[in-house]
Amino acid sequence: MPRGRLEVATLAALELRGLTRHYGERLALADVSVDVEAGQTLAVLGPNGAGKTTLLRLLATLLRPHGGELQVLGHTLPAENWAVRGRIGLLGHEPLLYRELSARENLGLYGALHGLDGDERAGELLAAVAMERRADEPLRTLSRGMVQRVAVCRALLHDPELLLLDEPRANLDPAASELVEPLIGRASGRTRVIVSHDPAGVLAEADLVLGLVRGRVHVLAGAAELDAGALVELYR
Amino acid sequence: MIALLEIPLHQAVPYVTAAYTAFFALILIYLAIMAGKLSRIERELGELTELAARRRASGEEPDAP
Amino acid sequence: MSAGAPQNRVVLGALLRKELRVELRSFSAVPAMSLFSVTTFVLFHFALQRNALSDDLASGVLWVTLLFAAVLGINRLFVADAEQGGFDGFLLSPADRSVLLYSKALTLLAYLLVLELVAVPAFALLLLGPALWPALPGLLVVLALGDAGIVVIGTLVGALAVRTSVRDLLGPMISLPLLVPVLLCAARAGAPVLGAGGAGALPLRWLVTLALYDLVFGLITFAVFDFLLED
Amino acid sequence: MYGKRLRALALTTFAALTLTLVLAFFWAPNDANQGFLQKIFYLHVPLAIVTLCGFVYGGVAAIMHLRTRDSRWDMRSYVAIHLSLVFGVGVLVTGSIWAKGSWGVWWDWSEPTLVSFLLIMLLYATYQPLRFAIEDPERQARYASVFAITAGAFVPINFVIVRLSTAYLHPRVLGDISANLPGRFQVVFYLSLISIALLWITLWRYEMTSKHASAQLRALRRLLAGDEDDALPRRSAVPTLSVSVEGGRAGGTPGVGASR
Repeated sequence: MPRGRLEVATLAALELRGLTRHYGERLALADVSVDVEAGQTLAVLGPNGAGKTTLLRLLATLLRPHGGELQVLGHTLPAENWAVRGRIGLLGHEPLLYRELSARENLGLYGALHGLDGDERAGELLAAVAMERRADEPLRTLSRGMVQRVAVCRALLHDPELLLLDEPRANLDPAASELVEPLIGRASGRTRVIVSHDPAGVLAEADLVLGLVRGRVHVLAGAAELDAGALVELYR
Repeated sequence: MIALLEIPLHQAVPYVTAAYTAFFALILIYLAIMAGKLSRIERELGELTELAARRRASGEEPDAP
Repeated sequence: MSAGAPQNRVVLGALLRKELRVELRSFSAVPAMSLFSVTTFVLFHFALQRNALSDDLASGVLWVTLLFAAVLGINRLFVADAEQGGFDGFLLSPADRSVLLYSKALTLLAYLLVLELVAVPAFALLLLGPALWPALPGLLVVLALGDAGIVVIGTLVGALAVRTSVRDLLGPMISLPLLVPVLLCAARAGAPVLGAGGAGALPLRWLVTLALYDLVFGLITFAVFDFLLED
Repeated sequence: MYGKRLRALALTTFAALTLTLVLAFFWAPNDANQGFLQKIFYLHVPLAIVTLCGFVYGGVAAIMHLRTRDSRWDMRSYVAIHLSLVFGVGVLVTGSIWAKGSWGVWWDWSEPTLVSFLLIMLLYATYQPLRFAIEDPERQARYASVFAITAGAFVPINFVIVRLSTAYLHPRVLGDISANLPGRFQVVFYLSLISIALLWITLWRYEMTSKHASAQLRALRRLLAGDEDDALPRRSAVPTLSVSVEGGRAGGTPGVGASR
């Protein structure tokens, strides 16, 4: 695979070749190879400890690969981590927000970290998730669902091309899910990697499905070819 | 060098022997601990050879990890 | 699209504002350090059964108290980031890793300055025999160099210990031996300044040693700090 | 692979140690002031020097580990520090016996080697707890290396500063390793230094062999038992050596040293 740096925009947003990461002597992720085109959605399924979160953190440049090749948005990691860090949004179980700070202050901090000036972008996002009314109260006074909505704003603040979602709808009530859908749903047009435990739900919005068991690829197919039944077998 | 009281030979002997024996005792304790580790390795190797032999006997290919 | 790599100054400012807000809104490090130092002076009074100290005893008591109060600050320095995902949040951004080190070092320095604003007058009031005023200039020099040492060692050990299972024990256990030379030089340098017969001259030998110690460990901290962050 | 030259090394060490003992007790004259007690000098001071060098080597290996991310360097650093801690206990014990012999006190704050050694041991005593307190093996190795580098730099600096402070109080140059030792003393001293250094290196290789063997064993166990025993690995401060087991590597264990 010629180094894709000079080509104008390599089509594939994500290219994984034999990606490996161990946890001490055990293999957290072994030999995972996947290509995800720009704008596509990859669903990652599998039992606990299968390496789903490890994969997400590798893509988010938070972990270094121990083996294999990893290209994100045309840049080889971990050498070019700096190049992709401003273009990836991670939404995980932890909101990564300071409880003592308000939503606006948190977004202000992340705006500065990403080199964004002004906070109109933050204002728009807070309005989109109907949080502008309570944007100035410390997060510790807000409910878990509200904090998750602010976390969505944090993940989208720098308008990332690649979205990494770890069970995004975990603690969102239906109303909140509704609000958040245009931002992180299929309609957002962003390349997405969704880790989920709900095969039926995620099949609807995925183009490609990756089933992991104990760090190894057990299922890799287009969403159309699979039915929810086949995926449940992953969890046996 | 501050002049020190002339320490008669016989009085110094116990200290010198104490120092040298303490040192050798320390090394021996260390070696004993390492020997313990070695025997643990031996025991585990024994278990593994047993496992392999049982596996060979039952003719089943060790399942590919 | 992200506006390219953020300038360090802007990032540093944002991080420091966060530190200030988190510190002000939660009763965490600074008030505890100040109260702890005054209480320790009272303890020393009863332990030594002395009403007034001077020379090396005064300098020693002052610096031991400051050191232990500083250890409280070191323990709290990274807690908010470790518990609320601050590390991951920072690592996800293209910001330069050393800016986090600068912001945390400046924060610890601020903790120490506020601590000394309370502790030094309290010390003068409660335990110091000779008048504080003539000794102040000399003392400030020693305090500055001592604080630099505490900041350098404290920031590194704080980051090293925070993401471990026994952080409240490991922090002090690792930082105190490393801080002994700082204490030794600072106490020796401060002794003549707090002299009973009026403020004596600052012993250059101990100031130079302390300054070199700060410099060497400053370079080491700068060199190895990034390895504590990325996985 | 560490076991190869071990036997030869052990023999030379044994020879050097016995020679030193013989010369120290039967060839070197008694010291003018200390008399027979001075024989401890041949043990205590070389032991201190070798231990200090062991800690500094631990720091150097840690620098290599952070640069190359190769777990073997982490193992070398770990074994070096672990062994130097054991030798360090020897230094403190022989030092206090010597202090008792010459000044009648088990501990003497004016003896710089003893004082700086106590401080160094206090610092390095936290190395194992630090490693044990971090579960993720990869992060454990990295944090341990950061500690080893900082502590490795601390060792010589602390030695100088403590010597500066004790000499400042009341200079006592006993146990000074300056070269103004008369002829025979010097010969025995350097011979002792070499033999204790050889002892350190032999024990270091011996422990490296043992650690390497148990890593191979765990790799073999994983291969044989396959993934049945994927119980979470027991927590330990000992570094995990990523070891490749030849043959049958289909998706098997990681290559020697995590490949970049």
